[in-house]
Amino acid sequence: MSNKQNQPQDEKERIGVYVCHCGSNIAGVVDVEDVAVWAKEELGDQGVVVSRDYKFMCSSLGQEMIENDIKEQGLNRVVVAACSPHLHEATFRKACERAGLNPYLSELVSIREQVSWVHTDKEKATEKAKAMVAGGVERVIENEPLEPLRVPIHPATLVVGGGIAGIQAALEIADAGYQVYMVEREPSIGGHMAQFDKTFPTLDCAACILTPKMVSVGEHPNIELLTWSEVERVEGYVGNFSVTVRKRPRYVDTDLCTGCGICWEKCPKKVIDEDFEQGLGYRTAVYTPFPQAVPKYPVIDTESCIFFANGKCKACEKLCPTGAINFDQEEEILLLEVGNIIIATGFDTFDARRIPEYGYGRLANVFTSVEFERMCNAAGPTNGEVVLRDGVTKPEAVGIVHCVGSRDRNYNNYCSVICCMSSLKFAHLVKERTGAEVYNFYIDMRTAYKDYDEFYQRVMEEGVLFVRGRVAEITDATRNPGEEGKLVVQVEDTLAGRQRRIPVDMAILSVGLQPPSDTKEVAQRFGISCSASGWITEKHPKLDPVATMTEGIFIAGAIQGPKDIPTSVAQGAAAAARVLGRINKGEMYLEPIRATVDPEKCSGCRICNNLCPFGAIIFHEDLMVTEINHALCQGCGTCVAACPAGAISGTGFSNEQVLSQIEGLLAYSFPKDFELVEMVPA
Amino acid sequence: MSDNGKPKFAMYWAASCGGCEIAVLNINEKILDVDANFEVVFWPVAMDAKYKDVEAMPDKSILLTLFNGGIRNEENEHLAILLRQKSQILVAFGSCATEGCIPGLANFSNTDQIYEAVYEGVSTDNPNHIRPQYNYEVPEGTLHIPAFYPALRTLDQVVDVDYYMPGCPPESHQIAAVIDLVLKVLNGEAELPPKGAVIGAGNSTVCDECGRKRHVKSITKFVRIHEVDEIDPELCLLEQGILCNGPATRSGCGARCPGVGAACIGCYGPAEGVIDYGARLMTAVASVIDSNDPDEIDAILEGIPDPAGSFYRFSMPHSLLRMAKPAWSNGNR
Amino acid sequence: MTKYLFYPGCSMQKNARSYLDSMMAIRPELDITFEEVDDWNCCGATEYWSVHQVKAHALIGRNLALAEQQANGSNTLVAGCSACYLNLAKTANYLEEDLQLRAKIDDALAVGGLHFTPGSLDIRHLLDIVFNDVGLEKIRSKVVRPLTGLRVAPYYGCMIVRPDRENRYGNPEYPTALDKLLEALGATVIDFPQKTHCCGGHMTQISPEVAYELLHRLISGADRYNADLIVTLCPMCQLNLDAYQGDMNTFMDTDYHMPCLYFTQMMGLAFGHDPKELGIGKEFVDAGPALAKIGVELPEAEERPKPKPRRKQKQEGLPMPRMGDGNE
Amino acid sequence: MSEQFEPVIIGFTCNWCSYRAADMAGTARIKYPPNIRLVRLMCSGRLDPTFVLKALSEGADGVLITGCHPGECHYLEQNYKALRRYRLLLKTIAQMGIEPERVKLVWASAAEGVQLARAITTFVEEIRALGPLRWPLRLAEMDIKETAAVEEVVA
Repeated sequence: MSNKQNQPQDEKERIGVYVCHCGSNIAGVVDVEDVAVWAKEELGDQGVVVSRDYKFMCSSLGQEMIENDIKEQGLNRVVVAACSPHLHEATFRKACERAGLNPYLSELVSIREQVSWVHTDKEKATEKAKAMVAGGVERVIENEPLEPLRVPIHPATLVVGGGIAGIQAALEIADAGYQVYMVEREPSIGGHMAQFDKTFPTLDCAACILTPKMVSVGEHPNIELLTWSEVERVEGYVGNFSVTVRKRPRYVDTDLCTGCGICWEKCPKKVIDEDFEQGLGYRTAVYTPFPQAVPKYPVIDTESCIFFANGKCKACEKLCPTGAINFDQEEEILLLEVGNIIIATGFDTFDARRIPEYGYGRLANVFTSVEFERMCNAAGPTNGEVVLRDGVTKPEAVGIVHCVGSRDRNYNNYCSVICCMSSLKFAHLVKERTGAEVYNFYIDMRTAYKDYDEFYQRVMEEGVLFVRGRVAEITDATRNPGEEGKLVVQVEDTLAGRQRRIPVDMAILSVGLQPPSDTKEVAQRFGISCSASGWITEKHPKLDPVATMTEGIFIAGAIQGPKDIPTSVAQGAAAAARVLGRINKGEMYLEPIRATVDPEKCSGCRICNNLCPFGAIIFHEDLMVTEINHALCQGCGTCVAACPAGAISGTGFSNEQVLSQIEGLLAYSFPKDFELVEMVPA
Repeated sequence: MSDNGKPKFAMYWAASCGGCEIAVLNINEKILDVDANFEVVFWPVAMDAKYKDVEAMPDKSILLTLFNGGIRNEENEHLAILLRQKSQILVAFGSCATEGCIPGLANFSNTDQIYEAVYEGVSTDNPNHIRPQYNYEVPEGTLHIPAFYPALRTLDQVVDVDYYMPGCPPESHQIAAVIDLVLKVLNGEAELPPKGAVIGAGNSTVCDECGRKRHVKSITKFVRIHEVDEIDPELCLLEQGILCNGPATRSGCGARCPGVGAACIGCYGPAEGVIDYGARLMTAVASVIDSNDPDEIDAILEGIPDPAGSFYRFSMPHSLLRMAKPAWSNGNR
Repeated sequence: MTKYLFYPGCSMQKNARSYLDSMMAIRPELDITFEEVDDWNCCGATEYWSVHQVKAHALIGRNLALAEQQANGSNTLVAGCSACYLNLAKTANYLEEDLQLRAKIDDALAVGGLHFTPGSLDIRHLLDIVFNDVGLEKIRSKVVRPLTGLRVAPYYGCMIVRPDRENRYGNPEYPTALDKLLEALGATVIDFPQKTHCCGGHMTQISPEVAYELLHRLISGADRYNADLIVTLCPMCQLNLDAYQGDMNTFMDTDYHMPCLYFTQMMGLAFGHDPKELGIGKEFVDAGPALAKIGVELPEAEERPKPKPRRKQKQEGLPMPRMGDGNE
Repeated sequence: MSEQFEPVIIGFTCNWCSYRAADMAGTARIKYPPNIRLVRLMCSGRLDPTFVLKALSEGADGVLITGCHPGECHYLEQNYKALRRYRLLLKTIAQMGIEPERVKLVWASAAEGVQLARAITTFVEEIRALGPLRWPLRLAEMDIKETAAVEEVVA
C-alpha cells in the first residue's frame, strides 16, 4: 500500500543529471565533478543514465548538451543542479521542450543559492549538494507531463479608481479600441491631482493638464464611467470576471441634467466641504466637488440636504430648468463582464492629529499639505491667497515640516516619496505669493528623478531656508522675545548641532501617504494581498510591479506604494499595456499547477469546501462530490493537503513528488554504520 | 489441487481478539459454500491441526489463507512466514493484520510498561513479581515460550501480502462478497484483483455511505459525545463538534456507527493510496478549525484530549512512525 | 473595594503631605484602599542613579522585595510621587531584562534575607489607577461641587510619561489623562503647551538660575492661557512651582501668582471635602483667590514667613573664593 | 570526523516567501549551517502533516516549517491553515515521545533572507542540543531481517 503503487508506471526512467559550475559560484565550494560522478554511480538504480558537469548550464552550449542527450540518449527525465528555479526553471524547461520532452519532466535543484553561496565547509556542502540531487532525482521520477491551461480573455476591462493612474490606464485601453468600465467612489473622477494647484517640478497647473484627460474619459465612446459607485463583488477568474457594482443614487437624472449649476447656486444648505476642500471651504447639499468635475452632473448629499432631513425645501427641484432632479432615484446594481481588472485606488493622507505635539487641530495656523494645496488653488477657498486661518493675514514666516507620519516607527515606517518635492513646491509658492520667510524642516532631502534636484536648487536660490532635523514640537508657548503671538518650531538643527526655536506664523505639515483605510477589504474582494504596511503587494517588486499574485488583476499608481504623478501615469500605461497584450492574444496560458478532485474517491465530506479563498472549490449537492475549477485554482495546494480521503491531487507538487524528494534528501544523509534496533525479545 | 480436488483453505489467528473469526462465522449459510468448495486444512479456532502438519505441507499447496492478527511474538512471526510459504494467496484479514488495530496501540509503550500493566497491574496479584521467561530450565530440559517483541508489526511488515481486507472486524457481507469473488475466480468467471489491492471495501470514505447532512465546515469547539446534550440525528457529527473519523476512513462498512449516532473510529483504515491514516485525519480536522490565533487554536484543540489515540487508534503500527519512541528506544537495551 | 500596595516615599510624608492627605481623603469615593509597604526605604530619588547605578537598583530592589512579600492578592504597587514611581518601575523593568544586574541585586537582597521576582509586581502611578482603574464614569458620579469656571493647567511633569509604552495617559508626547480627569470634575482645562516640560527638578539646589528659567516657562505658559492654577501629580513639581515661585519672580522680576495644587486635592474639592482635610492652605502661593471662584472659602492662611528673596549675584568685582567642597 | 552531532533537518518553504528568502540569503551570501535541506511547496498551506512525519520517519532530526507572515500569505490566508495543522501535529507527536521542539514553524517574508538564515542557524543549534532522533531507519532494517528469514524457510 505504498504511495508508489497507484502511480501510473510509465516506461523505465532514463534520467539525465546536469551539475552546473556557474563559473566558480558553485564549483568554488561544491566539488561538482564529484557530485556528477556520484550521481551516475549511486543513482543508477533510480534510472540516472547520464550525469555531467558543465561550466555554465544556462549557456546555449549547456542547453544544447541537454537537448542532445534527450534526443540521443532518449532521456525522459532531466535534473539540473544549478541556481534557483526562480531564475532558470523556465530556461531549462524550454530546453527540454525544444528537444521534444515535456517541460514539466525536468527539475531544477538550487545548489547555488542553497549550498555554495550559504555554506563554507566544502565537504559538507558537497554532501548536501549530493543529497539535494538525489532529492531532485527521486522527485523528477514522480513528475507528470503537464500542459498549460488555456483560458479565453474577455476584451472588456474594469478600472477601479478615477485618479490620474486610472485615467491613464483607461484611456490607453479605450484608445486601443476596447471597452473600459471605470468605477469611481467620488462624484467626479480626477482624484487627488484635481485638488492640486501646481505640479512639481515644472509648476504647470494641475487642472490645465488633468482636465483634458478627464474630459476625454467622460466623452470616450469606449469608456463607461460609473462615478458615485463602488465595486461590491468580484467573481470568476482571469479572462472572465463578473463584477457587481453598486451605483449610489445621485438624485439627479443624468439624461436630463445639463450641469448648468442653477441647483447648487440656489441650494440654501451650505456645509463645510470636508473632502475636496479639506474643511477649508464650503459646498451646498447638491454639488459637484469642483467646477471641472467629470461627469458634470451634481449629486445630492442626503446627509445635509434639507429635504432628506425634514421633507421640505426641494428648491433645486423647483428651479431645475430641465427637471433633472429626482428625489425618488434608487441605487442600481450593475453586473459587468470583464477579462482584466486594473486597481488604481490611490492613497489617503496621514491624519496629522495623530501627532499632537505638532499641534494640528489645536493650533489654528498649523495646516496640512492638502489644505495648503487647496489654499494655493486659484479655484480654492481663498482663491489662491496664502493666508492664516483668520482668512486675511498674510504670513511673514512659514515653516514646512517634512516626513509628518513618514519614516517614523511610531506611525509609518516608509518614506512617502512625494513630500520632499511637494514641500519644495510649497516653499516656492509661499515665496511667490507672500514673500514670507520660509523654513523647510527635513530629515533627508529626497529629490530623485528628472529635473527634481534642479528644482531644489532653484528653490534654494529663491532664498528658502533649510533646517536639517526632525521637528520636536510646534507650540504657541513662547519663551523668548519675538515669539509672542507666533508658532514656535522647536527643532534640533543637526547640521548646526544645536536646538533651535524658530518662530513662524504658519506651519505646513507635509503629511505622508498611506493606503486608503478600506484597502484590506478591497484586496480581499479582489483576491489579492496587502503588504505589512498596507499597500497592495505587486507580483514582483522589480520585475513585475503592476501585476498582482492573482492572474488578471493589475495595479497602478499609489495603491502599490507612494509615488508621484509621472510614475503613477507610467504605471497606469504599463498596466494598460499588460492588459492590451492579453486582449490582443485573446487567450492566455496558465501554469498547470492545479488541484483536481477524483470524484470516485471524494466522499463529499466537505472538509475542503471553505479552504479556498479564490472560490475554486465547488460542491455539487446532487452528486455529493466536490469539484475544483481549474481557472480559479491558484495552485496553493491547501485543499490537497487537507483532503482526508486523499481524493485531491495537486499537479506540480503532488504527494508522490514531495514524499519522494524527502526520501531522496535523506537517503544519503546518514553514516552507513548506524546502530540498529534488533527485534530481540525483551 | 489436493486429493479430493478441492482447493485448500486456511485461516489463522495471530495477535488479535478473535472477532475476525466470529465475523467469518457470521456469514451464516455462506460458510457452507466455503466448506463445499474448499478443503479446510488449517483453522485452529474451527478444527484441530498441528503446526507440524502445516510445516509438512508442500509449498504453495494452500490456495487461500485468511490471516488475522498482528505480529507480536515469535509464534505469530513463525506462522506468518510459514503460511506465506505454504499459500498461494495470503490475505491480511481484518484491521490487526492490515494495520495493527487495537493491539497496535501497545506500540505507544515499551515492553517494561506493557509488562508493568499486565503482570503488576492493580487487578493482578503477583507478589513475587514473576515475569515471563522465554527459556526455562527444568530437569526434563528447556521449556520455551514464544518471545515477545518490542513492538507489534502488521503482516506486510513481516511477509509479502497479496490482499488486504480491512475492518474490525470485516463486515460479514463483505466477507461473503469476497468468498463469492474467489469462487467466481475458481470457476473462471472473474479475474483476481491486482496484487496488493484492498478487497472487501469501497474506494471512498465513510462519509460517502453516511446519510447525515453536511455543510461547509468550520469548527469552534470539539466535544466528546457524552458532552452533547442532544445529538442532531440529521447533521454531520463533525459539524456538531464530535470528532468523527468518517472523512478519513475507507468506506465499506455502510457507515454503521455514524448511522446510529456514534462517531466513526476508523476501523476500516485509510482510503486508497493514503500512506498515513492519522496524518490525513489530523490535517483535515485542523484545517477546518475556525481560528487564526495560536492560543485560540490550542484552546479549541483542548477538545481533543488524546489526538494520537484518536487518529491512530487502529493504524499505529502501519503509520509512518509505526511506534512511539519508547517502543524502539526500549528495544535498544 | 480594590486593595493596592502603596509606596509613599519621603516627600509625601513631608513636603507633599497634603498630597498624601488628599489622596487618603478621597479613598471612599474611589472605593479603593491602600496598604503601605512596611519598612520601606528611600527610592534614591533622581540623584542616586548618578552616584552608583547598581547600588541605586539595590536600594529600590529592597522596596520591591518588601512589596512582593506583602503582596497577598493585590500585586499592584502604587506610588503617588512620580520620582518614586519611575524609580520602582525602572528597576523592576531592568531586573526583568538584565540578567547580570538581576544576579547582583539578588545577592544584595539575599544579605538582608530578601528576594524579588521580576514581573511579580505591577508598578503604577496614582493617576494611572484613578484614570484607568477607577475611571471617569465613577468619578463624575461622585462630583458634588463641580469646579465650574475654574481654569486649570494640567501639568504632568517629565517622569510619568517617559516612557509610557502602554499609552496609559494618552499620547506620551501629549498626554490627556489629567486633562480628561479635570474636565470630569467640571473645570475648564486649558491646552497647556508645557504640560510635560521640565519643572527644574533638583536644579533649584544646583543651579537656581536654570530652575527659575524653567519654572518661568511653565508659570508664564499657564498664565498666558489665563489659568487660575496649575494642577500637578508630582511632589517635586509642586514643590518647585509653589515654593520657588517667589524666588523665580524676584529673579525674573515678574509678579506671577500661580497656585499649584495636586489633582487629588482638586478631586477632594469636587467631591465636597473640606479644604483643610485636603491639606489646602499649606501652599506658599495662596490658592484662596482661585478657589474662591468655585465658592471654596479657605481659613485665614496662617502667618508664614515670606521666603526672603535671594540676592542676585553681583556681576562686577571678583568672585568669592570657593569654600569647602563646593556644596552650598 | 568531528565529534559533535550534526543534525539532519528538512525545511519546508513557501514558493513565494521563504523560498525566495532562501534565495535572498544566497544572493547576499549570508552563511548558515549545511544541516538543512529545503523542500519547496507552493504555500505553507500545502504542508501535509504526512510530509513532516515522513521526514521524521526517514531519519530527520528536526523539521522546519516556514511560510509567509500572518496576513501576508500569497494565497491570502492559507498560512493560517498551516498554523492550525502545526498546532495539532505538535500535540500528536508529543504523545509519540518526540520532543515538540523538533518541529518548528517560523514566518519569513521574501525580503527576510537574514531572518531566515538566522532562524535556520538557531534551529540547527536547538536540534543539536536535543541530540539525534534518527527515527528508525532501523525499523526498516527489522523488516529486511524478516524477509531474509522468509528466504531461509523457502530454501
